[in-house]
Amino acid sequence: MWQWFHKLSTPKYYYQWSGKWLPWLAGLTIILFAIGLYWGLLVAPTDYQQGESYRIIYIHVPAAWMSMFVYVVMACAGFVALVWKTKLSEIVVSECAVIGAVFTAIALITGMLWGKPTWGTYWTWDARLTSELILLFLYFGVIAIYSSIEDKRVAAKAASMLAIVGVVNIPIIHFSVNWWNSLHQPNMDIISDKPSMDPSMLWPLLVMAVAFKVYFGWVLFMRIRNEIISRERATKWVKELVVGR
Amino acid sequence: MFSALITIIRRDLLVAFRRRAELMNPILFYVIVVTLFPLGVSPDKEFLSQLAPGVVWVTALLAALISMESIFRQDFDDGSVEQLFLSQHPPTVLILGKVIAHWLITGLPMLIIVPLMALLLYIPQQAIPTLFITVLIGTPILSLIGAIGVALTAGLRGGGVLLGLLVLPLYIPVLIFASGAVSAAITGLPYSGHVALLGAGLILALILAPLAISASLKISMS
Amino acid sequence: MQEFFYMDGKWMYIWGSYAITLAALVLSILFANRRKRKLIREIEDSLEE
Amino acid sequence: MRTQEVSVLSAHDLKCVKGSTELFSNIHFEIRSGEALVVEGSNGSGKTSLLRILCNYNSPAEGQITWNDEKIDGHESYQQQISYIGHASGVKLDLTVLENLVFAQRLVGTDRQESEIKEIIRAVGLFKQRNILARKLSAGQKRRVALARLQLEERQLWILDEPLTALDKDFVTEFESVLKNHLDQNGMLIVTTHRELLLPEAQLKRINLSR
Repeated sequence: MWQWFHKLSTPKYYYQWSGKWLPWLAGLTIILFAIGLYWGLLVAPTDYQQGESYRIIYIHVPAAWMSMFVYVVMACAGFVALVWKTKLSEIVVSECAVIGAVFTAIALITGMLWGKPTWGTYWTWDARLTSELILLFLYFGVIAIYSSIEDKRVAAKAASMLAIVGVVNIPIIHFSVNWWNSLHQPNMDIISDKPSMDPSMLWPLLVMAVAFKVYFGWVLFMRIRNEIISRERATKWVKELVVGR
Repeated sequence: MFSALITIIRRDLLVAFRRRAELMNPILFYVIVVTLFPLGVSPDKEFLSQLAPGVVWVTALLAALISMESIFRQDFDDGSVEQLFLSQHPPTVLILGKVIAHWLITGLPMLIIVPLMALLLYIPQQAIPTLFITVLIGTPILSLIGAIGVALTAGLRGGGVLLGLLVLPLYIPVLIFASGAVSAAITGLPYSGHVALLGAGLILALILAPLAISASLKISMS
Repeated sequence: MQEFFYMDGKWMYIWGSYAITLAALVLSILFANRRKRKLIREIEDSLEE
Repeated sequence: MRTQEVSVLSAHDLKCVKGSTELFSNIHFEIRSGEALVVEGSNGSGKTSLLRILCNYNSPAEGQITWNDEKIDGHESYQQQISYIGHASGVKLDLTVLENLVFAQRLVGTDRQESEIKEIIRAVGLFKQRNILARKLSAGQKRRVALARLQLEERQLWILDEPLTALDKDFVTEFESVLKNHLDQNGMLIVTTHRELLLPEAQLKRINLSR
């Protein structure tokens, strides 16, 4: 198993391997999104308390979960990049940073659009929204340091280091923000972390969560392949690939 | 090992004292920023003392951030960073020494102006000891985390702004617990919980930060 | 069907957030695709010289 | 300087890439105790990069470097065998010559008496300037402080990047005898220099990066 994993980390082999998977990922994403959206918007019952606006959770919650999940994936790739110094893991770090920032931005915007009908204002210093905002700053930090260093391999290592320092700090920040929030604000969040909604509302959420993960695989593979072509443009196999197209 | 720590602290303090004029800069910066708040917000006593903990600690974050740059700037320019990694002593010990020296120059002096700040911001008498404790425990954490950021951005242009973007989010827990402790003290509530958490943060930073700084320096040098 | 889109008065927020999310996700894919085509064109040009 | 045990530093098909440009590739060499390697090549051919790779500050894009047949990457004591002088001499401008050397050798892990340090300062011809801030020294004098540090550290492998720059003529010949002395006591040397070094041809090896 280890041999295969090692072989996969060479850009050339990964490019061929991922090429086979791309169409499947694309198709599966579209199917899952279709099912999830249909189920969440049409089938799931109206919430007795919030009425229809709760349906925003079918994109807000998966996006928020993804923003955290992508950061952890980025930190793991960063660890691999610093320890085993594989080119592929370095590329994963820089690409995850952008995708993670997009998911975090989505979670923030949908959180605000959900807050308006529910709490009457777009922005409340609610513990989860505040943590999400800080997570966005952490992503911007990783993107900023990656883009400010010319040599891409050094840039990836610096970004990896920051991602690892960040991932150690995320639980601490999360804990301190929750503590800070409970101190200043009476507990107002309607849906706790683990939605205790009845199954008919819960299932579409899980489907959407899986849809987001498959989508993440799809867009990550595409971005990695682009970066491989860009960095390996001088190699023979890329030239053959381009000519053979 | 311990002697190497003392040696590098003495060396950095000696270097800093050779440019005595610059030693006052962090404190002056701090006092100026603190005086901006009453001017910008309102000089009303009630309002200011409620705002004081946040003002004190947001300013501490900014002062720490601005004075962080000097910790490795000179070492990168004169080439003594490379020598750190050739020593018989582990680089993390030498780096810890450098951070302690930097804290003694920029963090510790904050303690001197705590009474002045309490005066300017109408912080009541009984909260001043808490202010002392939080500054004593909090500022070393700022130096340790800030040094990681400096080690990563040392060779880059636009280092200052980039450093802020990297490091300020990581400063947030210190801000929350330190200002929380001071505001608790002002309102007479117990603040030992906050201080304990700050202490835990300091120990965590003392153990992990030197490793991260050493790795970051190796990355910046490569 | 009409009241489905109305979402008892909160249509702006619900469809707004869905529109923004799906737009962001789709745009990410399109940008990735655009970059790929641009890269391939660049490499083809460099090969011609 | 006490003689040290025999060591071997060898490199196999080294390749170095800076950003997207390749500086040099398939570089091979091997030096034993008592031998010196002169790294030649035009400006920008990667001489400094090679030296930094040999110090393990940077890892090569391809290739292996071994110290006594052990890979230097992750080797726990390889870097402790090295004395390195880069373009910047590693001299603190706000310390005097004496302070620089006292702190440098203590931080590196040797513990010499102040008298010995003053002796070395006299040897490099800076005795009169020993209490002057390094800031006020000329580039050549700063280089001599670095060369003094070299002799204090007593390390086996000297990696010097243009050590003779800005040094005046008469001092160069004296320094060449220091290098020769170092090699004769099982020391090793890797050096880049524009000026020809008068070292016995038998102990010299050369590689050229710009071929």
